[in-house]
Amino acid sequence: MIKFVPQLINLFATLILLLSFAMISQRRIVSLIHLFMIQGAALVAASFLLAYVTHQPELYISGVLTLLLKVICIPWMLHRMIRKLNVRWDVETLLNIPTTMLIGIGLVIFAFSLALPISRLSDAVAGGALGIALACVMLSFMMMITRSKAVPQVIGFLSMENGLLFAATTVTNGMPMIVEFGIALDVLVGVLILGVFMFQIREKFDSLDIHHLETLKDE
Amino acid sequence: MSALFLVLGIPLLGALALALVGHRAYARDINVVFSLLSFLSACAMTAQVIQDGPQFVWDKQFYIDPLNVFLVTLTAFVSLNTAIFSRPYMRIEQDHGKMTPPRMRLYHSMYQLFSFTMLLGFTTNNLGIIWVAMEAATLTTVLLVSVYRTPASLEAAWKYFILCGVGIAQALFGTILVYMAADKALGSEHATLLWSSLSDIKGQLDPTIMSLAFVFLLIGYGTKIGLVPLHSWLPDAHAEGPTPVSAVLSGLLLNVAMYAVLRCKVLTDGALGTQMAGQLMMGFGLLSVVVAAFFISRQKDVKRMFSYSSIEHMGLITFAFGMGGPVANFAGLLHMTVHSLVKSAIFFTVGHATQKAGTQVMSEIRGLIKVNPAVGWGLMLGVMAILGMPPFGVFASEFLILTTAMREQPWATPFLFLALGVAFASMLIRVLPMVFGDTTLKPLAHPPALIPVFVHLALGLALGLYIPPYLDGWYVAASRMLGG
Amino acid sequence: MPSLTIAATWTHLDWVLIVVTAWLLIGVVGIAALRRFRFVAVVLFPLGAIFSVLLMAVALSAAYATPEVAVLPLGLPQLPFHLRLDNLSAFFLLLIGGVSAGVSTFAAGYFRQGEGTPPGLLCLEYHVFIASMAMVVLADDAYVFMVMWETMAFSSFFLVLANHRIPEIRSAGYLYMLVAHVGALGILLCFGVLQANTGDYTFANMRAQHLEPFWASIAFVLAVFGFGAKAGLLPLHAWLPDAHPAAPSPVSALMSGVMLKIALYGILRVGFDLLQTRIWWWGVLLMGVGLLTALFGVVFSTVQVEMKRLLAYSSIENVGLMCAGLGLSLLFSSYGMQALSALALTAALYHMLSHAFFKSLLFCSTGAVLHATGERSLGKLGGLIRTMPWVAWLTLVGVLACAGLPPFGGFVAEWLLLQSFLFTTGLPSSFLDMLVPVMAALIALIAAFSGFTMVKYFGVVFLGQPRDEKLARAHDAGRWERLGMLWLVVGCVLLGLFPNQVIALMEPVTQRLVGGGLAHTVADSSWLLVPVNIDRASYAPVIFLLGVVLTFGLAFVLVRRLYHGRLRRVPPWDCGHPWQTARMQDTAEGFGQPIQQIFDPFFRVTKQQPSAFDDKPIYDVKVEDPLWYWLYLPVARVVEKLSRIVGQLQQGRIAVYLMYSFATLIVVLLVVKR
Amino acid sequence: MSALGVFSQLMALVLALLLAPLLTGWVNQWRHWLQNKSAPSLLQPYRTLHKLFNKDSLIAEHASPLYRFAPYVVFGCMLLASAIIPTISTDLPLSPAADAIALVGLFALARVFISLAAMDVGTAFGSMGARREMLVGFLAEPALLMVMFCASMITGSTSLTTIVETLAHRDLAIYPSLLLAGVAFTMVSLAENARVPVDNPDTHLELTMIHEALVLEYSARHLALMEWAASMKLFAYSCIGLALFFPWGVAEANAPLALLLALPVLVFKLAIGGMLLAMIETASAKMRIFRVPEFLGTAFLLAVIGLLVNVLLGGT
Repeated sequence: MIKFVPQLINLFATLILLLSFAMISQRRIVSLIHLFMIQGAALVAASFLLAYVTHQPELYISGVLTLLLKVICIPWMLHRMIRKLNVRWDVETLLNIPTTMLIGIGLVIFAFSLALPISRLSDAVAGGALGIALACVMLSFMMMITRSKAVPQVIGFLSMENGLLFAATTVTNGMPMIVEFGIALDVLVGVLILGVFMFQIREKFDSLDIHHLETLKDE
Repeated sequence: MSALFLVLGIPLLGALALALVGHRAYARDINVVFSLLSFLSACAMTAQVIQDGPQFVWDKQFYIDPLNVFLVTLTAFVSLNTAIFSRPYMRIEQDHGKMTPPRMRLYHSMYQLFSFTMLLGFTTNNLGIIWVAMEAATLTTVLLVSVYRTPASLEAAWKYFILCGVGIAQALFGTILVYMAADKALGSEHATLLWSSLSDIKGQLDPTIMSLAFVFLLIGYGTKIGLVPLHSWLPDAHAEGPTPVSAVLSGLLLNVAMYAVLRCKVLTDGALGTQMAGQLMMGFGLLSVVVAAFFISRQKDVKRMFSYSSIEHMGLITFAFGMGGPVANFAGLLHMTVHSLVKSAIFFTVGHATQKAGTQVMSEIRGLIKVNPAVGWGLMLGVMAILGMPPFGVFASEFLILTTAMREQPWATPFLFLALGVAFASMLIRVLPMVFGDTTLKPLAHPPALIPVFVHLALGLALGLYIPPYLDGWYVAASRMLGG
Repeated sequence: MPSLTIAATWTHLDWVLIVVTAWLLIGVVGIAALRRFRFVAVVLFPLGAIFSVLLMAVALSAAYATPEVAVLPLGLPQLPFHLRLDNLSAFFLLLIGGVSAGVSTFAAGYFRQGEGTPPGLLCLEYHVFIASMAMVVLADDAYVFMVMWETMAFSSFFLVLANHRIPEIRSAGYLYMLVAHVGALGILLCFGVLQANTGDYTFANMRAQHLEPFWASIAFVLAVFGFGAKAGLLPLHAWLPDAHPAAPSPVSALMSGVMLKIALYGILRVGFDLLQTRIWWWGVLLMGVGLLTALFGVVFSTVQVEMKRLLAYSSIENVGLMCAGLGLSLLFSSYGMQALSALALTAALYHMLSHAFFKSLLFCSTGAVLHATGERSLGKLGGLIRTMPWVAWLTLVGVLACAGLPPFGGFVAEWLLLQSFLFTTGLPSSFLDMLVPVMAALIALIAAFSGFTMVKYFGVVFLGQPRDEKLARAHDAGRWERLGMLWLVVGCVLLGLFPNQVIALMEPVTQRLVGGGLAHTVADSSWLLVPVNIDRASYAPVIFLLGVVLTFGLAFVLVRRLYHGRLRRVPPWDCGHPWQTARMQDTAEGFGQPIQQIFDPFFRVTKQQPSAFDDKPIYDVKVEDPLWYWLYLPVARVVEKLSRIVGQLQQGRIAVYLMYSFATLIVVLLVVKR
Repeated sequence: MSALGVFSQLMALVLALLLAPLLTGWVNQWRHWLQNKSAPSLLQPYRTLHKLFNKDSLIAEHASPLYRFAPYVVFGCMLLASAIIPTISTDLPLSPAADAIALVGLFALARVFISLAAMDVGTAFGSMGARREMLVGFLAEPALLMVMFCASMITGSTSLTTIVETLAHRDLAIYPSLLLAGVAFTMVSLAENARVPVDNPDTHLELTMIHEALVLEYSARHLALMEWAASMKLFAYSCIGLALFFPWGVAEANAPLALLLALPVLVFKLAIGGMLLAMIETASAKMRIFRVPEFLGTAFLLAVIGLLVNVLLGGT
């Protein structure tokens, strides 16, 4: 069993990467949220696995945290939100999907090339995951750039955090507990605030289209 | 029992208390009282440090050393004065109907929470907690910026949130990498994010990881410092929030971010043994100074202008620390101190001025000196100070930075020369008619709070002429620690 | 800190510091008595004048003394205020004290209750201004120097803005402050070079450094740029003719009488004292810039139609001449010709001193005229010698001195300068040998020009018939104003009549800076001014004056004795033209017109001339400074363009902002990776 | 200073006072002869002065004291000037008091006062004259200075006596620089003494006059002093010219015989000079006022070139 663990981790890693790509390509917001949920689930699974192998109870805890937050709370809130605001589609992206994908692939290569020297000298169970995590971060970054509605941007933001958490879990077998808690708290509050904001933006501009948020400029 | 817990506890308590009663009329005073208390406890803590040197608290989770002790006191002090200033200011805002009781509650409790997060960020010894504090500070200030609920403020807050959130995320990645490096150096069971322990073994940290980590940390925290081209959120957030918030934002929050970068720079330098970090910082700093200077020259909104000037000064500070060496580091620390004093003072006067004029558009603010000489002179002197007129402290640091740069980095001096010249020209030409000449303004409903302004300016002046020995000692020790 | 126990043990430096503190205190009292105008005018300003006299006395006794140093517990921890009172500083303190004594007395009668800055505040700014100038001269490290330098700048800036309700004055103040600050940045960088990366900013350390020629030249050029901006050297002169008229007259008097000299002091301090190396082309640079400035200034001053602008341009001219003197001296000393170098330096110093006196005198006179008539444009003045004789006659002395006529101070300076230019054969490079006589010719031309300007100034303002009926009601200057002007006049006359004694004061300075002096030649010929030796050149102002006065008196008496002194007052001859009006006299424009015609390319002239058929003919000529259009506006335009480009960065779209961050991340990662 | 020195000094003064009008008369005579007019007597200038001194002086009612002082000042300046120019002897106790530069300064002083006085009354002509006088002056002055400098670069001194001594008592050498200087000096002295082609001493043609416009308002004794001063100026200039370019025959310190000899020599030289001046005036035509700057600019340029030539060819 043990000897399969690294492969398993890497499997999850690839899964997460795959999901980020899927998110980039996905237009329907509801399915975006689902993808996000699955990503969270994969993350949780990975951390449990690691916890089991490395016998680190903290990892269980962080896994549970992630589960609560990323798989249950946030998706649920997002669902409520889009139902309330009834935004279903993010029709026009600023960059058309195929181009985005191509750029994304480039990014992945770049991220791997960055991470390679480090992963070589990594002795953690799945040092190779660093590159993937980095790739996820960059992909979600690009997703935030390309999406023109508020909700997808937020989801991109959250999936970026997923990538980070994945890095934290796999590369360093979890951050110190207190930090984990802190991060979790911040994320939760952040999402709450974002939610509130979206309602306010909606009521001010009666749309969640970010094009309305372009009045402050220096031209 | 260290006074540190008071320093952290009081604002937290204040946040809770004001969350309950923040909408009452007397909440303003409570706000001031809590700020006062935390300032006093900060003084007590400083006294302790003066007595028995740097101290660890709560098994090394918190740490007071020369680099952060004066920053903590400064933060407490400025937020106290800002609280005093915001008493009449927010009252008038409420009269104008821009604030409602619930918003006042939000404002007050978030104000306390914000100062808590900053103090936490300064005092913690744990790089992870610094990150958490920064994120928390972002969240609280986002709420503060959007407190008016106007479309503009919402837009500003949204941009602020998204951009800084993403930036901070990079910083987290950097932190993880640092942890990874620590993991390598110490083995996974002793791995730690405690800065003090890391800096003991910084020589053994893996250079490849650390260089990568520093890039992410610099870009992450640099976003909050407002380094060009990561600065885009800053002018919006400063201009659209309430003026007290602008004051603390550019006076204090930027310092916290800068502080975080400094901590990381120390580790990176130790690990790499090269100038990489320094050169990056110099590059960003110089870019920020020049670009910000040109931005200043085309502003119409007074608060935007001064927020760009904050970018300029932060760039200057970054450049100084990037240059490294005892003199430049000393200058950087001094500049951090004086800039937060003077800049917040400027925002105070600007706040009163904008309330008189009922607008932030500079071309409609005229002849302050006739309506209210104190405000007028406050603005004039503040601008003189921020433009690097001696004997204000800003000049002292700029003097050191420029003279050092002239021989250490001669290539940079033409840019600095150009930028400072342009900034001077474009800021003075805007402010002169605002202060002097005939006026169209009307006096205020409530007497403005001018004590903070002149206290800050006086301190800024004093620091140009006389730096008290303790402070000097801290500066020197800190700059030695920062090395470079 | 020196012990302040027994006055007997006080050093000169202590006394100077006492004067400075006294001035500051006076200023503070002024703030306390913000609007009690009489008190400020009649008590505070004369008090300040008394202390100025004290300063002068101290400086006189310190002129030969050995340098004294002190360290104040102020400034940066590693860098407290180092002060040093050596002969050079003593000389300039003398200048400051002497002039400010007169000007403060004048100011006591000058400032009126009115709009703008309240008198108490003016009092503060005024005294901070002179105090900072004194401190600049005392400074012995870069930091205190810069602090005092900028304090000087912005105290005078607020003084210029005293009447800030007039937009022109505001823009003048703005330009002044801007140029001053840019110059200050230059000086700052210059010190940055001089400290040679030692982190030690004391002048002592800078003297100890031996820079390689490249860095030394950079330092020198930066110094010329920085101090030149303050002194009004081309092309950074544009602020001067705006700022001087904008300021209240006593302030313009101080600015042009003293502050410009302080700027030159900076050049002296850096170029002659701090920098150990001297390179010949530095001298040529200074000379070239100086003479160019001088010519430019004098040509422009002849065509001015506003009295203070006229004087301001004439100040530019004089500064240029001084600069030329400094340059020549530098040139000589770079070739190790001590004697000639000392001669040139003495000429420059002498010119500084005399210019300080006569120019502040003239500015005071404009102030008096301004008060009496409320009119600053030459075109509306005239005939004031009858309504305000005091001012007129006192001004006449200043005018003659400024025109460089014997036997006044201005002439001695020009005489020395010409002497030093004249005997410069034997320079190593023949190019310089050719250059120097041409420069001498230029100086002669400039000197003659200034005569023209001064005749215009005095003639149009005080002589002729009043060009405006309200001038008939003009009243003469008050008690204080007369007193102040009288003091300055005495200064001019003494400087003119006793050059030997004055030069003796400069001896230590020249000895320190260029290792030579005139005193040994001057000393042995008591009533003659002999720079080199009696056969070569000599000048005796006293005898000269006596000669003129004697012949004058003799002629007067004899004519009366041999003939008679009968006199009849009649209307002037009307050339058979029944109605003669005051408007038929030359206007200011008219008087300057020939010069304007000759030096047409210098100016940017916009004319509006009537045709023969206009029923309401309008003749209007605007003469402007072309440099404004060639240099200043283009720079402003470039900045504007750049800022427009930069402004594009901030165009509101959050996606773009995110893109910035992303791109930055990628780029930096790439940079670090390779 | 020796007794002889004092004597020769007084001598110089008296000569200046007495010979100056004579010189003017002489030049006028020659001009008339050359223009086929019947000439006034040689002593006419004295008569004019005497007449003027006898008259009552008329002064404009609002003229200031300066207006009345000016003639005396001008007169004093000119007298002093002619006192320090070595006319018959180089042993002048007064000459160290003022060298060439101071001499130019002296002329300038006189000019400034005469112009101020002209502006004082405030008639159209007065100020016009003043303007033109200053215009002429500010170009002539430096030119004159440059001429002096040529000589003083050769002799290494600016003190007139030294210059004359050195020039007179070194074996004859041709100085190209002095040639240029000489031409320049002639032009300058024409302008300075209000002579054709720059100005015409005996017209009151309103548009062209310079010197006459200055003294237009003066009458009686003041006018007399002015005229006397003018003729002394002419005398002084001629003497300078002679001293610089034909210095031979000027007596040295304690050489009484030479002193005796010097007087006739001087008179002779002046006679020739006056004649030449008259010839120039007759031969040339009055030029437009705005040509004057060009005329004097040329003079200035010539002098400077002389200076450069001197440097180039090395004075001696």
